[in-house]
Amino acid sequence: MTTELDTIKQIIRPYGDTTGDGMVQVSFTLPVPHGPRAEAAASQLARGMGLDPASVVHAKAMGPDFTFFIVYGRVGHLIDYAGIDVPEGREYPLLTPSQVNLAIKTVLQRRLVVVGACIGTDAHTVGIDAILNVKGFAGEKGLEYYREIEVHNLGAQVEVDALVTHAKAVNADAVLVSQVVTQKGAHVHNTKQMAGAFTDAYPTAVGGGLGRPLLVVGGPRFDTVSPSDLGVDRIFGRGTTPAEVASFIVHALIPEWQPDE
Amino acid sequence: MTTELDTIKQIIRPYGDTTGDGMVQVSFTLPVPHGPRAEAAASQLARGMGLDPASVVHAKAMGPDFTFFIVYGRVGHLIDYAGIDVPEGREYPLLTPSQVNLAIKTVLQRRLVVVGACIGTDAHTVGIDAILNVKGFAGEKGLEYYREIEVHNLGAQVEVDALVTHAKAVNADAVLVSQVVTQKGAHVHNTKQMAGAFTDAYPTAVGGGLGRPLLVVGGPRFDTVSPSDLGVDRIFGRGTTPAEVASFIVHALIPEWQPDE
Amino acid sequence: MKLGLDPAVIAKARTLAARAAEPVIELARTHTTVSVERAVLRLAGVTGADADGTPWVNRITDAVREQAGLDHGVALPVFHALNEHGLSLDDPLSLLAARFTVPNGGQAVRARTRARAAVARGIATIDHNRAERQRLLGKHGDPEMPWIYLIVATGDIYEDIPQAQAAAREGADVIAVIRSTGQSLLDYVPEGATRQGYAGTYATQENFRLMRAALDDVSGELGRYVRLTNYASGLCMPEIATLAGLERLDMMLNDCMYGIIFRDINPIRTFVDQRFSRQVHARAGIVINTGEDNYLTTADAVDAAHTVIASQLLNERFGHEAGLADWQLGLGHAFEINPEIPDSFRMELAHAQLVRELFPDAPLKYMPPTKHMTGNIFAGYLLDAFFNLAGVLTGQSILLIGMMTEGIHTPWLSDRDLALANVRYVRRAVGALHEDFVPAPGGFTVERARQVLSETVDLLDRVCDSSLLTAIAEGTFGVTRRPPDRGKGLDGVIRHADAYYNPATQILEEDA
Amino acid sequence: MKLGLDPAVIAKARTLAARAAEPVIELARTHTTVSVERAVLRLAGVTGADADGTPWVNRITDAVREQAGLDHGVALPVFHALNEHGLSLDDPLSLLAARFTVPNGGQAVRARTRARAAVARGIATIDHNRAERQRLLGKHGDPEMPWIYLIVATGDIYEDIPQAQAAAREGADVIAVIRSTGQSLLDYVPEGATRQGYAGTYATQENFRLMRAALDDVSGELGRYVRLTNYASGLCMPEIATLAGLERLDMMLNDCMYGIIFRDINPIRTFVDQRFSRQVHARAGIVINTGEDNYLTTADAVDAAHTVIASQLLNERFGHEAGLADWQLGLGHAFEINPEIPDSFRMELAHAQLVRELFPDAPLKYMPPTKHMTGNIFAGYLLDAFFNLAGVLTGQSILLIGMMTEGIHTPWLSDRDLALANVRYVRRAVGALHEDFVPAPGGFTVERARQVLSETVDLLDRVCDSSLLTAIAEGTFGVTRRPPDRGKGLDGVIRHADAYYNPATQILEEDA
Ligand code: B12
Ligand code: B12
Ligand SMILES: Cc1ncc(COP(=O)(O)O)c(C=O)c1O
Ligand SMILES: Cc1ncc(COP(=O)(O)O)c(C=O)c1O
Repeated sequence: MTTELDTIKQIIRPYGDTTGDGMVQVSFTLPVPHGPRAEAAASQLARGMGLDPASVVHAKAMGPDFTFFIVYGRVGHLIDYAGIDVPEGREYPLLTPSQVNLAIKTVLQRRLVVVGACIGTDAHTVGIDAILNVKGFAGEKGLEYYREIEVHNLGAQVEVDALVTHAKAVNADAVLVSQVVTQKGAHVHNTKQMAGAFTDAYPTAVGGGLGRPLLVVGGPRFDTVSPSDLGVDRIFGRGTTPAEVASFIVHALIPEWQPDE
Repeated sequence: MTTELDTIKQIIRPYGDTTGDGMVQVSFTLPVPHGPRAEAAASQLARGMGLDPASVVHAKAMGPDFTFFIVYGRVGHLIDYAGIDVPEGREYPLLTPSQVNLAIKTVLQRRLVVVGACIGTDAHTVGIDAILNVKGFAGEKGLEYYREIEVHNLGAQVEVDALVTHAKAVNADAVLVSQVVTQKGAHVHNTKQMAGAFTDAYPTAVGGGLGRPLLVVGGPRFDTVSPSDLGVDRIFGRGTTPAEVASFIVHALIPEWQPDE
Repeated sequence: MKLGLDPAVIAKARTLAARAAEPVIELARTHTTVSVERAVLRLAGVTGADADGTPWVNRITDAVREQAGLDHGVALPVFHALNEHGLSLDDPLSLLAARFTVPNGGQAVRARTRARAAVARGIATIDHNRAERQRLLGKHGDPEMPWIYLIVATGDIYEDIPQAQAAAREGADVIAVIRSTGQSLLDYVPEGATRQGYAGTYATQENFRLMRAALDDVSGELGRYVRLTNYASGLCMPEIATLAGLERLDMMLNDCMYGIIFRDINPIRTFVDQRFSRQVHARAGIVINTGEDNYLTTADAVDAAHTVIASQLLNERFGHEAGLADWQLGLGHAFEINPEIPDSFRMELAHAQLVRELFPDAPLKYMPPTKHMTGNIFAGYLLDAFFNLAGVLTGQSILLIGMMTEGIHTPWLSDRDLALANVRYVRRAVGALHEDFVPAPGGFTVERARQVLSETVDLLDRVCDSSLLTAIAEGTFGVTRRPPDRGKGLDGVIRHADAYYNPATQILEEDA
Repeated sequence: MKLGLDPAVIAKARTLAARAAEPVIELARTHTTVSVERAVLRLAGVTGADADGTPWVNRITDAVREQAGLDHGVALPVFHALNEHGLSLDDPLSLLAARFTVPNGGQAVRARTRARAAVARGIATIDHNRAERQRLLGKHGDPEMPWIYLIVATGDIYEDIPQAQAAAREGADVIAVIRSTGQSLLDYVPEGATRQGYAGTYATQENFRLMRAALDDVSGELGRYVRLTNYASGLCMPEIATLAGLERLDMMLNDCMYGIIFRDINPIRTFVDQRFSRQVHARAGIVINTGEDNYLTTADAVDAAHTVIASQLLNERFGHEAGLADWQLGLGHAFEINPEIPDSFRMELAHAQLVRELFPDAPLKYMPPTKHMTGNIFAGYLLDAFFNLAGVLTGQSILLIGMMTEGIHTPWLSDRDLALANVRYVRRAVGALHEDFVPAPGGFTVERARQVLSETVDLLDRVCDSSLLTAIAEGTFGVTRRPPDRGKGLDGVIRHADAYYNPATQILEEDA
């Protein structure tokens, strides 16, 4: 790992066709009629973003009031790559279904209960189903396939209160929530509301698995926020596979357990 | 014009689908292997460019050492649109060929001499030919079609010295130079060299048309520089038409003349 | 006909679809729903909402249900009350103060007559709008197919309007205002102009009016009648269909099963609602768009291709029974095959050509790739181009224009502009290339089409053996299981009493 | 054959092309050029350059020309001098100290024998490389057509190499290293590895060697032989062809008229140089790529379509005469019709299919849109996809992959990656769709192809009536006028004396 780090380039820049050229592409619309003045405005914005030189390679009027621009240019910004504290490798071991089952069996000595849902008005169930349904995702079977996991998939457009009630009723170890619609920040808003509701419902809890269920949220466009922002224990994004999720749950709820190779 | 200005929005922002949302799209390559760390680096760069929130919507490994990213996000930058000192309208009247001929005939009382060339190693003649050849561009006839204009088109890959010599030999009123290849700043480099050569060749000159030929340069990718940067009198870019150029030459060399509607 | 399909097989498929549909049609004939009854009140002229925004039609229908039940319909008790207390529908508050009972004898006759007269006025408005559409089509001109269909979805009707007009100027023939995520499960129709929706804008009578007026303006400007679309779908399907007729919308998303599968709405509720809404659409001269395309977002487009065809045949049957003509059946399908698999485009051509040949007179609605659209906007733009190409080569009627940002956000102004440039290029560049598209006899394309058709027949066979409701319960469509005794809105379904009276269906069926 | 072209018309076109070419071939047989003679010295083993970077082959040829003239060729005087002073070619300095004369009698015989032996060794290396290519094709495997052809152009051979390898890993079958803008007009070939070129990288023997070695590595890694291409074009065409043979390049851009039209190189110089370079290519088993695509960047792709065909027939004739087999004739054409005009894509299909049917055994090089590529990278990506589609539907052999940024800059790593994703999708998705592409008899596609072919015949007819040189002078190709007595490098053309001796042509022609 450290050796790893040493070998990592310290400072990097965008790459067009030559190391260090710093070239990027940008596109945007400005709410002004097309013309030299609009193109000057586009260059001004591009420079504001750090492009220098900035070349407006395309400008197209979209009706009388809007213009679309494509700009290419070089940015001076340096990226402190070595300074990024994202681990190169995995944070927790990726387990096979049988390892997950074994962990639950040996340590919990009962089935692990998972409750899943699309909350709010979101009806995009394909994502959560990909994680939960036996059918699974990308060739991997979903959590329903795990012998030691008991799955309650509440489906789409579930009210937060209904979710909390259900989670309590079945003594959920983990609650899995999906949010796909992000317009007007719907996903963030709904998730925070959900997290809040669980805190209220488990006042004595000190954290995920410690007095309240583990709160896991997922969806394709959560990459602008962190778990702490939302008050959840983990966020999963684009292309998540069921094994990722199962492994995390074990890692979080049964930390003492280690897979013996 | 002033009324114009008053009605212009003062401060504008990029427009995605709602006024003021500030949304833009960015793409670039980073010279690092694909992975969570690379995605974090991409967000860091995007934030550096002012995107906040910045959503990395696409990341693709290009071989072991490079990753391509597409990022969407909101920029805070404001554009002082009213403050941009680019006129809304034209800087000089657009003349018809007969108006141009009339101007030259009445004022100069001789044919106006234009020398054109692609200089340096640039062999892209289509652009300059579009301006000079009778065939013209976008339905407009080129300068050779103007009775009162004498055109010397020297073609491609003309050495700067040869250009100066020729310009002197024929007593050029205007020299039109095309630069299309921009890689490694070739167009800027060649144009400056050309401008320098003319200054040396006409030591007593005080400006374009005042002791030396008017220096006009054109090409699709000059929008990162200003005439003064290059030492020329005018730059023409994408989609220039012959009439634009003819009108400018009259405007610059025969300022006293005004077309009577 | 390029695929040389066997007419006998096609006929068999239609017979099976009719047989599968029959019991469900019987159900629809013998039941009503709260939304059907509210639609009757809307036709009779009830508008507006109370202080909390609950529409008067809901307040009245609920009161009637509570006091007299709905098994005789809402019309009899309401108009009886109006007669008794000398009230009019313009004064819902006083009406609600009255006590509702089911009249009989002469009172019933009077109530029926007055109800019918009131509803007839509503239907007259719908007839007038249909005539007006014809007039405007003549005046502005009717664009030739394929119609370019674009969505707007800012959530704010006042942002939607300029965007819709911009889209029309750039070449859109049809504008769809998609709805806020939650609306389909609301058991009432919101009132007034709305500015805050999630990933869509609420469908309200006022929003309909505003957008239709705005599009009439551009239609004049462009010399081309621009059509407006919305969703007669969800728990208020009958009412929204009615509002569409009253505000001269031109097309409506309206499916016999979509609500069941994708909104977990009770099957019986949906089947009853869709029949009434289609009777209204038939009368209004509205083209419906069915939702088979959605199946391919949850099921695989290759494995489930035949479920799309089976569903189209069912939608056709239910549509015809409700009085829709072929030119009103915008059957839906989609370009959703995984672009990573070999021959994906050739298979899309086979599927699209098959649908075209099965329904030669239907204005087919062809949906662009959505499921396999990622954050790679370049790959997306490319895939949309091939969708456009498939649409043109196979003579689809309504092309819903794909957005390169489908995988990211609801369309931006620039996304739409680029999408239109994409389809404009494809149409212009390709011209009549379909003349040169001649699937090789016995070749891949022809064989694929034949296979899908025979799988369709097998599926419909199985459906007939059990029943359509069972098939739906078993997850036949969109791999989603929906049992008949579950789902939202079941409590809003009421079996007709013998003396059930519905002036709207009466008029619509006698004139049909 | 899908277009049903008339074989008689095709035959007529070929006869006319042969007739038009004949006088020019005669010119080429009876003249030499400084570059041809320098190529002879390179084959004889002269390498390297003096302190100022002037290659020894230039120094020697200039000295010979000055002292003895070149009308007897460079070989006789040089090898005579070597004999006289007991020198070897490894010591050019001492050779230059000697005085050059044209030997005769026994001295001439000895000079000739030694010269031939030396040049034979160079040709043996070329033969060995050809055999080596065959071996590696067997070992790594030969990709099936269409070959994916990609350019790299950073100007720095050490940036080019990783980019070329990355491109190969992403699916490129052929890598072309385009040259620095100025090189074609240099009358010498630079030496060594170069890191500073404008919009391209210098073509040098060392750069050739480095890149071929790098591609051999990836070929092994990928289990697919990756071909390397450069430009045997410009004033040093014969020498670069020779270096290509010596360094096992696989394809070379090499046209009978490109230099004349696009680099203002003297017509006679070009015709003499192209003949020699093609004799070398023939021997080396190199596939040439001709440059007709370029015409469509200065002329309109619709109006000038027939000039492309006419030029291809001329290139074919000159190629055959120089010993090239059909499988070595990568005739060029391009997808350059203005996308704004109606039926542009269908016309492209007609043109591409026409070329395919006229030259069934030639490995056609199909060039992507360039002229109509703007700063709109999305429109560009779309246009490139339709180019890829046309290429696959009409069975083109070598697809030069278009870059969405063609209108902006030389390709970036990501441009190339996206371009490859584009063509991969099209090939995979379309599969054998060409089976379903059957131009309707008498339809638009067929008629357009027929029209272009007949315009070609008319043009070649006119060329025969005057002469090819006159036609070129009148701007027939690429709307650029090039008179035979003008243009660069004319002073490097020398008429043969009766006793002219060129060991290279001697060997190449006797074995041909
Ligand atoms: C399929 C689909 C639908 C289907 C949904 C069917 C169903 N039962 O799910 C239908 C057709 C019904 C539909 C309807 C609508 N949709 Co929709 N739809 C899509 C589409 C095409 C694909 C989504 C999908 O299935 N992806 C595949 C899955 C596997 O990926 P995923 O969801 O990202 O899940 C993965 C990861 O994110 C993660 N994950 C996701 N959730 C969870 C949860 C947990 C706990 C974990 C651990 C991991 C995890 O793991 C999954 C596997 O890797 C997208 C566009 C696109 N290409 O993304 C639009 C899209 C999501 N829809 C959109 C919209 C607006 C709608 C509508 C609101 C439009 C309308 N008004 O009519 C409606 C209403 C839906 C509603 N009420 O929410 C927008 C959302 C815009 C935004 N960013 O806000 C999108 C992006 C399209 C667009 N560009 O406009 N849609
Ligand atoms: C046509 C073309 C060629 C033709 C040129 C034929 C000829 N006789 O001109 C051929 C095939 C020969 C060619 C060769 C090469 N080309 Co070239 N070529 C192009 C292409 C496709 C179109 C250029 C064009 O004709 N545009 C149409 C004209 C009308 O537009 P324009 O030049 O912008 O001119 C307008 C305005 O700019 C303005 N204007 C221009 N000049 C002037 C001058 C004056 C005085 C005024 C007033 C106005 C004015 O008015 C004109 C009309 O509106 C571009 C890609 C593209 N789509 O732009 C590549 C491009 C220019 N070529 C390029 C390259 C690299 C080359 C080569 C070096 C590649 C190689 N190594 O083989 C060679 C060598 C050429 C050389 N030595 O310079 C690159 C340049 C990259 C860069 N930005 O540096 C481009 C951008 C392609 C690419 N993306 O790689 N090319
Ligand atoms: C028939 C039908 N109804 C409705 C919708 C829209 O979904 P919602 O029910 O959320 O309005 C669709 C989506 O495409 C549809 O096809
Ligand atoms: C035959 C031929 N030679 C050469 C070139 C490249 O130009 P240059 O002469 O600048 O190397 C091309 C360009 O496409 C070409 O087609």
